[in-house]
Amino acid sequence: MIEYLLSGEFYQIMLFYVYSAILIGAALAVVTMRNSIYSALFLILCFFSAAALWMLLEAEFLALTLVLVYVGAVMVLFLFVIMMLDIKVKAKSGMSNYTKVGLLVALIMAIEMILLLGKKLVGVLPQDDLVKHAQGHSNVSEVATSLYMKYSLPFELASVVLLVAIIAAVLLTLRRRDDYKIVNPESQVHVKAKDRMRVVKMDAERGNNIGGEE
Amino acid sequence: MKIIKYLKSLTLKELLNGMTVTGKYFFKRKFTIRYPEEKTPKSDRFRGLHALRRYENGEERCIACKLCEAVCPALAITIDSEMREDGSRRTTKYEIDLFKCIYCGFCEESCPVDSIVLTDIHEFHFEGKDKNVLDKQQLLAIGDMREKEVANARKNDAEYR
Amino acid sequence: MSSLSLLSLLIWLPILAAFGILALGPQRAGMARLFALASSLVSLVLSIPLWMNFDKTTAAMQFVEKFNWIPTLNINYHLGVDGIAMPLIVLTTFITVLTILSAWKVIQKNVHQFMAAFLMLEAMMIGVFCAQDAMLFYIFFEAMLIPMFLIIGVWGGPNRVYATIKFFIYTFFGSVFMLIALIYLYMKGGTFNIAEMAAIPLSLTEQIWLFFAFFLAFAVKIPMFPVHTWLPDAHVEAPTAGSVILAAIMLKIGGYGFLRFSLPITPDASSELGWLVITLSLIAIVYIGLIAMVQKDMKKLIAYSSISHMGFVTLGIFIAFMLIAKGGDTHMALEGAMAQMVSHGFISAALFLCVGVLYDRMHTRLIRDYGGVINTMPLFGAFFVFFAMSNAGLPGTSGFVGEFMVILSAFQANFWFAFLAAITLIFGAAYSLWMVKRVVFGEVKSEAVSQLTDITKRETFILAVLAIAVLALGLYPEPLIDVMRVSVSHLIELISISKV
Amino acid sequence: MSLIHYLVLAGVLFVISIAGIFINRRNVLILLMSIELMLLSVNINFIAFSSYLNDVQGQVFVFFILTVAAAEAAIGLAILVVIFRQRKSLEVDNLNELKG
Amino acid sequence: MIWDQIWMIIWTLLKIVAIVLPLIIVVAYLTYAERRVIGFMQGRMGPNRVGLFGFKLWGLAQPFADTVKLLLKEIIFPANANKFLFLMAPVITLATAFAAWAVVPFSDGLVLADINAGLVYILAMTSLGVYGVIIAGWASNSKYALLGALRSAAQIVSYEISMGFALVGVLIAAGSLNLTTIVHGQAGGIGHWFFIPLLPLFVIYFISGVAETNRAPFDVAEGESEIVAGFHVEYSGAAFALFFLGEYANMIMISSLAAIMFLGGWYSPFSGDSWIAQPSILWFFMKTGFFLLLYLWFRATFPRYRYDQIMRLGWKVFIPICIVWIMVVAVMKVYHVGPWF
Amino acid sequence: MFGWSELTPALPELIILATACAVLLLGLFSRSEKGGLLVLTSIIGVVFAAIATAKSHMGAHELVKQVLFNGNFVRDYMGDILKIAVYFIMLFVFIYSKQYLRNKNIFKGEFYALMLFGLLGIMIMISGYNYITLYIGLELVALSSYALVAFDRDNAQSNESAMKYFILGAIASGMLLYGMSMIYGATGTLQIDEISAAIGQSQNNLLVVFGLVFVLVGVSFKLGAAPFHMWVPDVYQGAPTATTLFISSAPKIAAFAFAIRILAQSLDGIIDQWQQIVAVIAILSIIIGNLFALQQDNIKRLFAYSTVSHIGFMLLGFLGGEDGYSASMFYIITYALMSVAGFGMIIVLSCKGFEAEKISDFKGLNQRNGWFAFMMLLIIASMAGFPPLVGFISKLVVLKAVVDQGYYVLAGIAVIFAVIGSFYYLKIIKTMYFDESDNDQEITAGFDVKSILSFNALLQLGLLLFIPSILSYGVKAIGSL
Repeated sequence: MIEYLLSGEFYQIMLFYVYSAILIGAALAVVTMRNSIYSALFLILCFFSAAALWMLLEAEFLALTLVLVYVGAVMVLFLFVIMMLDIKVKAKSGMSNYTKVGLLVALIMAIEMILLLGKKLVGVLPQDDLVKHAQGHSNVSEVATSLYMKYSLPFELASVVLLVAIIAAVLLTLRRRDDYKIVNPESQVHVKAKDRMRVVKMDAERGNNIGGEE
Repeated sequence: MKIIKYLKSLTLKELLNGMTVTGKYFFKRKFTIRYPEEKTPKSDRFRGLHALRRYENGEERCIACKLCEAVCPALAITIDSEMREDGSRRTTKYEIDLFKCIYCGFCEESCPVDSIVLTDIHEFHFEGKDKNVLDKQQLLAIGDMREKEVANARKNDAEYR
Repeated sequence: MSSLSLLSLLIWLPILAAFGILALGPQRAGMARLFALASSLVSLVLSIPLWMNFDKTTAAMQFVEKFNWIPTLNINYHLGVDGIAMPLIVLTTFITVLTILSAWKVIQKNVHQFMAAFLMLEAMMIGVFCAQDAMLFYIFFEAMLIPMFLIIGVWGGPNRVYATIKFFIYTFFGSVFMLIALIYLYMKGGTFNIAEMAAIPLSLTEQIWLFFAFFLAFAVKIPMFPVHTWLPDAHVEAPTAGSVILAAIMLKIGGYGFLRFSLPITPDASSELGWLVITLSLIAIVYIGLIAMVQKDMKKLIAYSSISHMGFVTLGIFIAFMLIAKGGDTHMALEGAMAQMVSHGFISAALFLCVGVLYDRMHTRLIRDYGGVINTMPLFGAFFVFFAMSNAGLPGTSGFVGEFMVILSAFQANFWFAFLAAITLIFGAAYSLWMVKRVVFGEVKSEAVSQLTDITKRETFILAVLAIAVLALGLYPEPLIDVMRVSVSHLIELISISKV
Repeated sequence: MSLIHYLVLAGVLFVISIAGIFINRRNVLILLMSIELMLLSVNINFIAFSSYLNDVQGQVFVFFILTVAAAEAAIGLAILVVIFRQRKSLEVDNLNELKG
Repeated sequence: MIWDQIWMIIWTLLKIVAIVLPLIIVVAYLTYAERRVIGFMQGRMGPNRVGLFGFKLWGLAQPFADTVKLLLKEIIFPANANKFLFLMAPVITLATAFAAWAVVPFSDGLVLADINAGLVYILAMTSLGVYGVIIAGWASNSKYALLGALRSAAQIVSYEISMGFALVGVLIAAGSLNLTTIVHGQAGGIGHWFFIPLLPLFVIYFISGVAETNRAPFDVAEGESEIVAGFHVEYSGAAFALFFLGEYANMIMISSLAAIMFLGGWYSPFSGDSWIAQPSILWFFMKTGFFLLLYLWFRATFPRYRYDQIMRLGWKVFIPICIVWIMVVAVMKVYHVGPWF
Repeated sequence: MFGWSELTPALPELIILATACAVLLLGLFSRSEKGGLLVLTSIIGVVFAAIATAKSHMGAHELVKQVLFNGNFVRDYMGDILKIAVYFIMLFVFIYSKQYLRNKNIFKGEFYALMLFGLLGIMIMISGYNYITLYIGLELVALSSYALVAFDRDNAQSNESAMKYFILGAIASGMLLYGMSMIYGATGTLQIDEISAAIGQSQNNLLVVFGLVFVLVGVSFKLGAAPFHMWVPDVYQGAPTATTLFISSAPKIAAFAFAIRILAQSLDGIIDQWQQIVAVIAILSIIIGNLFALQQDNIKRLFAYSTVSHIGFMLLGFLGGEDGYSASMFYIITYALMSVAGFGMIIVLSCKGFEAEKISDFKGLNQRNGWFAFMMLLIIASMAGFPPLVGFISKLVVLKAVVDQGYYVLAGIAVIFAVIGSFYYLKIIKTMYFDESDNDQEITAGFDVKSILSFNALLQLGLLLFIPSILSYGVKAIGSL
């Protein structure tokens, strides 16, 4: 018994359950929190526990990428937006009927999915044991080989997707302010005397005789 | 010559120049005076802690003319006066609030009898609440303590006044 | 023959002309009129060789053009005419010229569009008559709606929107069932060729369903009794030229459809359900005739009379089955129906034109506003009376020929049919003449009537041409009958063989 | 521990995210976060399959999903910022200009 | 069996302690060194008084005095601040700063966890550091703090990109994400170090590192003249000390990574068999120390950048140069240029 | 990795990518507000791409499909035909949208760049041969579209619709991916032909079916088929018309290709399962689209619901086996042409500061400009499926394919609702021709736009001449899958 409890397998199962519990708890918190900041922070927690789970699945590279990309960049963006937009947290207005129905449907859906996945599909699933890799096995190079060899085309396309995202984000949010008063130094430097001063030749005025009664 | 400009900034030339300068200073002699072991010489006009002087005969100089009180921009000086038995006018209270004082030296300038002076004492501290107000006795005591230096400084400075 | 592509020319020339006229723009109205007239004249001229070169001795399709259009669906661009279609095509080109002439001055708004719509309509109608592929037929059949829809809706009377939408909905609704029937037939036989469709073996139930589908489409078009209500509205609101085209040709398409589709494809169902159609026809003939009598609006009156006259057509067509069973002169029934169609084409066109002439001058169509028109418009009065007579079936006019033939064959089938149909001749005479009496004869009713001017040369020309046609057909219908005889025999052969 | 564990986990997460989208009426930001959760559950699925099938393609797909989702989040937030500038609110119920 | 497991855990814990403790001490002395070095460069002496047992010892005990002072001071919570997050923020900063050290090899084999994706791990961990800043700024419920947090977070995230790009160059050169392998790829004297073919990347990496740690001249995030002290304006006492610790740990991290990736880690610059050419942890320390010195040197030399200039530098200068040079590196890799590829 | 030779068939994609980048840069550096240069560049790029496509099409043996880039990309007959169609439509889109953007004073180079990126995505969706590639193509289109929808960023409607589009689109991607993950789990591969093979070999496809449901939900979300059509009307209405023009046309073709690749090519083994669901979706779309369209008074919204019903019709074709696929293909291409013309008309009728959005804005169009009324008539009639216009033929082809498979009831329902649907089209025609105009503003569109629009509308007739060849292309295309 104790042997089992101290074996690697048990250790893994424990880790799985712990991380899963955190993941699901945090996910629920994301959805239910009233303050967006907490939601965002819980989402970060979700990503962390998911990364840990991926580690258990021996997908280290992606686990780290998840942390790097999502936690390190995407969620920062989220927090940025939350902080910059002064979002007011509204008082709790109780659950509407809409919400209740939604929850009920969600619950039923969840149960159905668990039943389906847990019972029906057991026999269909491909394999029930995680493939153990040799010591020197490198998940990174495995992913990289596939990525750069087989999937070089989507890889290039992904860069286009990112480019589009950049263009779109800049296009939508960059604004020239109306009261922008900064002068362009280049034009200042290149200004010529004749651009600045206009010499006007005028006839001499003749008293108050405006309108000319001659 | 834009290209040269670009090259300069690409090779970080200016930054390296700056670093050379600071790097050189790293090894240069330090300017630091090792206070309290070493001290810088003070000017005769140094304006430090206040003092009230006496004549050689021990008579206090202050005649309670209240010019200093009037001139003090920080309202740091408070004077009360009364006639002494001998008929001369003297202060009963002469207080300087050091928290208010800005060490401008106007009091000294205005004093017709050279009573209030600013000494060169600058290392002082208080050790309690309300200790910031110097009363007449304290001021006179400082004057007594530093009479020699003060007189000396006044003498040295006299020809420049 | 096919190298000439006569039929294609007939269809595509007006369409091209229509686009040309549209492109002219609204400013050049005169050019649009001339162009339209020229184009319709060309069509008319082109239809002369069609008649001349027509081989009366064969029931086979002539002037055939065939081209595989939509291979996956086996839809062909397949044109051809036989004795049934050919007269109708000529009728179309003929009437179109007259309508365009009649609209010469009346239409002042968006002339180019009006003319273009007319030419398109002409093309579509010719297309309907010469399509030998069911889907092509359907396409022309439906496409016709849009120009007509616009003609009524844009240049029509005050209540035009209601009328035009009613018109559209009725016809469109009916034709959808035809589409379903066609697709069903295609599923069954793998072809859209009308002739081949006729050869598809079908059980009686299938036939009945199909029959109803076709019936809905064509009955609306003809129109038959319960679904006729769109017609008076449409006629009343349509501009004169529109009414003319509608009455003279579009109604014929329904009859043509019966002959082309219902009879050959579902012969058994047609004979089974013949009683229904005949009943409805008789109701139309009698009841609608009665309704016509109480109309106050001349156009409505003529519209109802059209319905009643078209009842003869359906009667003639479906009585054929009874005649086959009894061994009577089936030819006469069908030929009568055909003759009635052609003659009604002339007469109703003429009548609508006459009303149009009056309307242009008085801007009213109510019978009670008129009276004594003969005093101010003697020439017109003569024409009007003449056409009213022929509408009533005066012997010697074309109206007589068809009605007589149909009634005659009805006698062979069933006395009471004939009796009822014959009564209508009286009704017809009654309402036509009554109208003429009240409008043309009598005292000059009002100041306005006394100010009327007689018809212009253009109008005279139009009416004269029509009168000649009516007379010619009435006195010597043989060429017409001749042309269709073989085809009708072929049709009778087809329908007398049970498919079950 | 088997594949099923992971699939159920992903399934539950998926449901939570869907529920989050449809229950939430307050804040568009939470909708965006729910979408991220949804993609996370998909990713868990892919990686679990990938590991148990011993086939690296699933992980590659996850890599692409991460990339695309990051781009998506950027655009989503950009739109959100634009909306906030316009209405000074992010309430889902306020998105009601378009109806019919 | 059971004991093996337990022993493993204890051993790992010991290793962690063995890394963390010296690190803290180094941080402490880095603060001292900073003040001394900058003082020297400005013609001053720097702190030289606090000693032990009556000896001044050139002020060597100064860090301990500072520590004691900071730990004894009160932690003040601003009104309406979110207490939990307010306290979490410095912890996050410190934790991420220290966590990254798990994969740093000090010498051949002297590493806590020799994982394959080491470089990604480090990038991931350093990218997390920004959360401490953001949360601190937000939880303080102060405008200055929030502005400072936004500035510094934007700066960190931006420079992470050019830093990552610079590391891609190393990645191409070494063909591995494993730090030990990267160092192994540079064996054989100074000519084999990666900084030669990757010179622009090397420079960019280090400058980005400086920006990443919010150090001068990229320290607008705490620009005293504008936003007082940035995100940690409301912090005091131990919480402030943790931020301090984190910042310096990150500096050391950047420096040691620079040493590992561009300057051959623990390898000697000399080749041959003599004693001086032997790889040693001392080389590593010396190289790291050099970079740390550069940090201080920069601070002593350069005035603060303006915020938009910082962003311009990161996005419009560094990233394009990186991309171009990565292409060059790729070409060099394909044609096996020099001893490096 | 890939060889140089593989780049030739992908040359059109490369050209479009290069054009997009060029337009992006030109937009930054050209000061001209009119942007004629950008439009010209875009058009030139598309034309070159078309030439490249045609060339690689001619160069290869007709019905041979080339699987390239390690199975990520396929150049086949269907792809070539669809791409050519897309280029054609994009030309219209470019020209119309210029008019619109100028009218509204929001001309920016990014608009064209984003559209070109979207076009690239569309081409990838057409040519993707691997779930990953397909997904990336899909997202490329989607992301460009989100940005384009929000393009008029000071317009509250535009923003709102962008947000709705974004959220629902993202959910759809999520669903799609979840389904794909299940399919991946069941088959162990992401490549279309391999999935097909794996499904063929396996005994129990429960997992695949489970994934299929989600994939279908995702696909129908993207297509805008009921009951996942909620975004369509809002987005069509809220987006700038130039964007609506884009998202209602070319991406639909891509979505068709996407559906073909996934459903017909990779999941052909479980065709029975997906056909049932598709049937329900198709019929629902037809019903809902037509019924809701009846109540609309905003023409963009009306077109949106009509799109839903058209998509339903297109999906109906999926029930018809190979014939059905080619019928759907024909349907979607003709639909895209109609849709582009319809929105083009809205653009042409809009002028500075005024957008012809309401049906009532079309009042008396005939008096204002008879020619455009006629063109609109052609377009509307074609959408409604009145014979003889192309819209009718395409409906007919689909119906035939469906009936061939014995789905009489479905065909019947489709026909009935198509008829019901024709009334709202009729309403537009009625408004244009019979109602009195309440504004007599000149139509300010340029000659180029006007003539292109006329050409586009006349295509509804003109295409009739080419139906045999187009249909045979379709049959060949599907046959060579």
